[in-house]
Amino acid sequence: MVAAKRPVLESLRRDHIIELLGKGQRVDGRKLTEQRKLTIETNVIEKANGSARVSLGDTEVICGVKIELGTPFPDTPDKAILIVNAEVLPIASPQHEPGPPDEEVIELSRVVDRGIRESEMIDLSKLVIIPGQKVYAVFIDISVINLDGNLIEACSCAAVTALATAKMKSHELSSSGEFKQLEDIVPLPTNRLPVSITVAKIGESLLVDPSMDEESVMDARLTLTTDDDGNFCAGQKGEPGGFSIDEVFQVSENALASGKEVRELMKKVIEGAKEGKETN
Amino acid sequence: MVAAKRPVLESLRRDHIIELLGKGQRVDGRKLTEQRKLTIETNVIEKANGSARVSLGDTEVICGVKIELGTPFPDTPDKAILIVNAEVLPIASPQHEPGPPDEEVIELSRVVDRGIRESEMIDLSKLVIIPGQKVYAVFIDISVINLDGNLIEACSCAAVTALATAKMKSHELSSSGEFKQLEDIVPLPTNRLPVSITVAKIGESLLVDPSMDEESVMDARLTLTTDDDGNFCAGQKGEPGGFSIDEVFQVSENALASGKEVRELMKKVIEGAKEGKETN
Amino acid sequence: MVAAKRPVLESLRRDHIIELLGKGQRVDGRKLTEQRKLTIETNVIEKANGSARVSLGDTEVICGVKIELGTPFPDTPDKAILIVNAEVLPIASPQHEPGPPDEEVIELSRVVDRGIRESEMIDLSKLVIIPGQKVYAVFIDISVINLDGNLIEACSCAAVTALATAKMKSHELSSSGEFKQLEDIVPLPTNRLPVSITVAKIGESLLVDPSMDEESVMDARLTLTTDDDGNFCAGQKGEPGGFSIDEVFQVSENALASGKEVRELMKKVIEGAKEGKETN
Amino acid sequence: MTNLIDSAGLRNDGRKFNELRPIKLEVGILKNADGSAYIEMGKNKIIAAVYGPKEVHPRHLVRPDRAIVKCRYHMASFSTDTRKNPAPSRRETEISKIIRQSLEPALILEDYPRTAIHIWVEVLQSDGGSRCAGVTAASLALADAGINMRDIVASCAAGKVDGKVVLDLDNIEDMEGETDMPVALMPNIGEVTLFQMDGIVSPAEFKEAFELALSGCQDLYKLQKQALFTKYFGTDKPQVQEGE
Amino acid sequence: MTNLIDSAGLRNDGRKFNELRPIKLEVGILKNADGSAYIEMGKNKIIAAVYGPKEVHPRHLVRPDRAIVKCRYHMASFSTDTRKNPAPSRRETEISKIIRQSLEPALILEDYPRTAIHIWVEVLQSDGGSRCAGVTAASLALADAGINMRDIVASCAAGKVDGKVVLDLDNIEDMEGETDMPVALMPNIGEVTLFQMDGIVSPAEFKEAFELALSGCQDLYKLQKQALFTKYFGTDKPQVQEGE
Amino acid sequence: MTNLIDSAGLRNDGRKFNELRPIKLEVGILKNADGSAYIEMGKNKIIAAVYGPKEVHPRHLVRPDRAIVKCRYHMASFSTDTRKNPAPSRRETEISKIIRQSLEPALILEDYPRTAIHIWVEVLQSDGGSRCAGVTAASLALADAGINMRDIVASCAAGKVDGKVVLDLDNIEDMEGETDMPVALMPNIGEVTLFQMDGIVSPAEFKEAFELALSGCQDLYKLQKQALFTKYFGTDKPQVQEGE
Repeated sequence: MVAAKRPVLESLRRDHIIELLGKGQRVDGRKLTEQRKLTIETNVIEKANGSARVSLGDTEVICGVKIELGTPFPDTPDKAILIVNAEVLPIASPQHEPGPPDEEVIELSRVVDRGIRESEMIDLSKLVIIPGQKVYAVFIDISVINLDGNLIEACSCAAVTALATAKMKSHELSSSGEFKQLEDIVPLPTNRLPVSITVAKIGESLLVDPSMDEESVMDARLTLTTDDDGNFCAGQKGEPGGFSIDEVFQVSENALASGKEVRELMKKVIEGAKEGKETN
Repeated sequence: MVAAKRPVLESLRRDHIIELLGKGQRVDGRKLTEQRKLTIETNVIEKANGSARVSLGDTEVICGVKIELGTPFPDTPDKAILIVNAEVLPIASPQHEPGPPDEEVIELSRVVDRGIRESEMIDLSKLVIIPGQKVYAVFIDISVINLDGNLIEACSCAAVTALATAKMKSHELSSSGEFKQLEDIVPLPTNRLPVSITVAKIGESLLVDPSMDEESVMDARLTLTTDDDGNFCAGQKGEPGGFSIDEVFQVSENALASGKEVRELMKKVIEGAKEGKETN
Repeated sequence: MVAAKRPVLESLRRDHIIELLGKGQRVDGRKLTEQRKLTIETNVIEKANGSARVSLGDTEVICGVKIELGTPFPDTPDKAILIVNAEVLPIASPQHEPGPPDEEVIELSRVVDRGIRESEMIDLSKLVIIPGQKVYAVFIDISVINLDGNLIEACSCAAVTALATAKMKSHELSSSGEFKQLEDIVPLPTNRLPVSITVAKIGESLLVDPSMDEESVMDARLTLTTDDDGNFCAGQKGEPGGFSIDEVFQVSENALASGKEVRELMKKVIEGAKEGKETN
Repeated sequence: MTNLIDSAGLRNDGRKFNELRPIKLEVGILKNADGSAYIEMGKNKIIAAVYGPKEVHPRHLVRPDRAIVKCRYHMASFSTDTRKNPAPSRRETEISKIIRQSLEPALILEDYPRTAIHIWVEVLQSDGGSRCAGVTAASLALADAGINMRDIVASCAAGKVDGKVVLDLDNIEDMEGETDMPVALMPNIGEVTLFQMDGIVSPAEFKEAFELALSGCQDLYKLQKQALFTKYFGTDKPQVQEGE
Repeated sequence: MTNLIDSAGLRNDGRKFNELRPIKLEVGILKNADGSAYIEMGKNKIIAAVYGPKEVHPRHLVRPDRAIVKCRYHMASFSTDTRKNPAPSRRETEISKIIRQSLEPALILEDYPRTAIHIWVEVLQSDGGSRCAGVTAASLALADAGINMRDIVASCAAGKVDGKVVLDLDNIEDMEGETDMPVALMPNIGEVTLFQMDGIVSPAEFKEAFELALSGCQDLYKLQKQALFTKYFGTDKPQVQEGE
Repeated sequence: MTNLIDSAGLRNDGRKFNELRPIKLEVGILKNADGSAYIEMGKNKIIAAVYGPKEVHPRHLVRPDRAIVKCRYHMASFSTDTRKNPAPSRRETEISKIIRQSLEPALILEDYPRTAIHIWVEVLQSDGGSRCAGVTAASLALADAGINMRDIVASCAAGKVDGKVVLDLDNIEDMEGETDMPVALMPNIGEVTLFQMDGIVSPAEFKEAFELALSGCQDLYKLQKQALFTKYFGTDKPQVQEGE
């Protein structure tokens, strides 16, 4: 965004990046379909029901999941509440000062939300206590602490891992229907592991996992979320450029391939968390 | 408002308008007491309980009425809720961008509200279901889509017509006092048809139904709302000028005369709506 | 704050004030430990449960206490609600225009709140009607109407006096546990009289009850609240300067001494109020 | 509805139909403001203060040929029977506009190009008719600030209660009566600068109420002149208490 | 879940799987706007208006080499089944961004340096697919405003309902069906400028739905051309009603 | 009230009255920030970052003779036992001011006229004493950013729990104890730059608690120096763990 005010610099950087891409190269030496190093650490916030710290290259985010009691929305009396709220903290970059979320961050929250919700990773009807009256409310709060591009993948990965490792108190309803929280700790029931992969388009090239430098000159991005069965469950095109029809199909293949890699890593971390290891 | 920044142009326009008014003429050829063409169309928004689209010259507004269930305000447990909310959409003029309502629009909402409320067009005590607990909430939302002056009359006319043609589900209370909505559709019970007429003062002249050009140079405006019995039920002076005492009386006569004309038209449209015709 | 934009003037004023302070003198002729004239008037707002108007030199504030029914906060089901809200009205100085409270005013509200809450002046557990369901809510609203420094002391003094003279309707719970308000008027039950004294540091000098001129050049301030037993119950350092360790102890002695003086005056006024006199 | 007018024609507080509530006016009560005034009108207790002419912020609001006027009508949280939420209400926004536009015709804004005049009306305690009392006080605060004016503005409501036209409604009459008609007048120029109406009146009652309100404004104008006189020429002659 | 597709393969409103809802397009319907258009698409009723190129506020947003684009997608409170809260929702914020970025690739912004183009999409009544209908109308409003464009943008969703891939979901299909995939296309350039997806599809269904949406965009493009033609060359030949 | 100090004089987590909680300090942990630090103090987990000196926005805040300081203390929604509402609270606003004013005396702002220094304190997990831990970390972040400083600022609370004066209250002691007194100290200059107090103490307890807090600040100062040393001179000698 900052580069936008300096058309000459922006255009120089763009020329350089495109020139490299012409030779199939990227500024940081990666291949076009290569992701940066992904590290996932779980249970980093003991006060949260679930949490994860993810770094993707120099992008770093922390997600905390809180599970509380709530009243269902009037139009969905038999569904628990799921709220995703991402925030780019001002520590994350010189461009982000405190303030209400801008459209960029609202889109980020909503795309992460969609990936989780549409994959049916959480069965929201299972978290209802008394229909229309009392349900669990699952709050997924994500803080970006260092920004170097591809927030959708990093935030989505942190949210999914935090959910998959979240624990909560169990409850029982007395015969008279009264709610009572128990001291037993049970895992939050989850199913699949959705993974969101973003592909950037710069000039004629498509590249997986764009860094901030690459994002600053990209024409458009397309994010696709896939699930464990190799299906697609969410998608979002962003930025003021377009994709040809063939490019959309190519992105869909990238999303399946990279999604599989990331899911393998997530699975290992989640397994490890169950055994008390908190990082990969 | 824009003219305010260009004192020379404003003063030229003002001189021209006043010169014409000196000869009893207006820039668009109307007589001082002549309204612009008024068109009323009903049932334009099928999802609303009542709706109307009104054009007054080139001023165009749409009103939708929604009737929902609500909890009465603590200080009026035996009254239904009535809320009027007007909005000048950014499509309506180059001067209106999205944002919270300014004082102009808040005044507009409140003057339309007052005309409806004080005329007792709706008997709010009849829309109570269980006193203190459950009442109907009547939301009157008005969107201005093209702006050419005299919003109070156009918005008020749209709101009154939408209310007078609104329909709602009926209900019954079981013997145990339980509320049940029925599928029967009944008209919203309304009584009178209040009509708000605005008279502008420019120099020494009084003129009915000011256009935007006239408003931009007017010294003051006075709106009076009259009912079917020839009584007054609401009033509002606006803009930073004054009226002589005689002028107030003259405006009161204008309001009665023009109010009668408008009411005749509204009645015809409302009758038509009952017979399935949706415009005049 | 305004002076901040005029470094030359600020530094001249500062030099002058410091030069006087070097001789143990203040610009308005007071001694370093001398407070300005304090006047307290009670029952100035008949519609409030308690009220007081305080002037401290040219600083003038009005506090109104309203006692209403409310629902306790979920984490304190057996405590009444206490809310302090201070506001510097735009009439109070050329620098204050309408708007949301700035950090200065939020700090003011919170420091006044802390002095009252931590001194246990009000036993919030006594104002519970039905634990977890219905409690009294004590709203302490303070309006600053003329600003000449040391708002914390003036606002705190007005709030404490208004509370100490507040009256409320009594209530009874029927045998079935139903709440009923009675017409009997009883005093709000209060215990101690906390007094907040602010000491400013300018250069090497400490001075009690700074005026606005003195505040505009002070390095730091330290407020300590004391109670009837000669204990401390709250404290707050403000402004971007520091105090040496010895200075903190000196301020603590100033706070006890000046606090005693102020408390004597408050007691006289409160006694007077009970006898129907409304000022000192 | 309670009976607001008794068999002798007297109102709930003992007033006759054409009587103002007790009024107290004071000019120049605040140290920092350029001009200020205090009014008590029944249970209304209102301070008005004026700052200016002063610099305009933000700059794009500057008018090269005149001063701009900012005005806020604001109720203290403790001013009403049940506590008022401190957030600005739509009612306050509307009344701020109405008060500003009732005072602007009296101000010679052309004398202060490129400046702003700020008028703050603070309601410490409210009774019926606080907007009128606010206009009356603000007009004195403007005079106290030395702003050039064509005329003073005096303001007062009339209305209909229990079927009778009466002057200067108090809170109960405003709530439970039929009609309220606040009016402001420039007494020497003879122009009405504030006019509002809530509730049903016949054309004859409209005329009667309007003229009664105007006569109330004339009475208030006398009290305004006296308050200014007291402040500026130090006389101590006892204030005429309307309503006695 | 209700049965949304009957045994004859027809949808709840009688359409075939590849059929658009009835569509009405009008260009130039607002007096004040520089360009405007109206669309009805099923029960959607949407006005789009364009103002500009105009001055940029605040000034620091100026781009020396191109125009900036502001866009708002906004739903009237009465546009939905239960009244929509008038406060802007996060959903509206996201869709505003999505619509803007679906139109920008078609605009030759370099032709208007240092200016702003405002695109306002007002939903008077909403049905499924209002963002697509909004893009389709906004694209016409831009053309009506005379903004230089590389191509028109046409937009339409496909999705999966009762296990079948269908075109142009209405409200019930959107709520109770499995998947919604809104797409926008520049038909001559062949670029996709809007793509979103909610809900699960296999790779084969992904392809099928995407291609069905593209064919819908091509149909809409014909209607868009005709609407512009009708406005600018006054022909009166009856509009092709898709879905008949 | 639970029994917070046992018969052996040990506290709920086993500490002695004058013992700090376990502390971990790291300097330079964020890639993008000009300076950063991380602190764990009991269950507190806090990141502080510094950006600047940088351009001032909006321009009217510029000080010709010095830098201005912006500071925010902010709690993540997941940092507390029950989820914190993301909207900024009045408590956070006050603490932001308190932290800023505890650091400003240590900064040589005259060295950076016409610029701004931004200090962001992000609480990822909060325990008692998060404002003190925030000051301690922010002070390291400022040093890491290379801002000229007169001294480091170290911060720590003392208080009264079960009638005893103790150092560095944790969450339970803060909630259920009698008094909390957060203090910050410039250890070399000997000036107190943060002082707050909640709860009743006698003059003797006031002195005792204040002096205990100061000694805690001195201990923290040693850890701060070591953390900087480790970052800048690469030594790997194990950190002294206070509280052992």
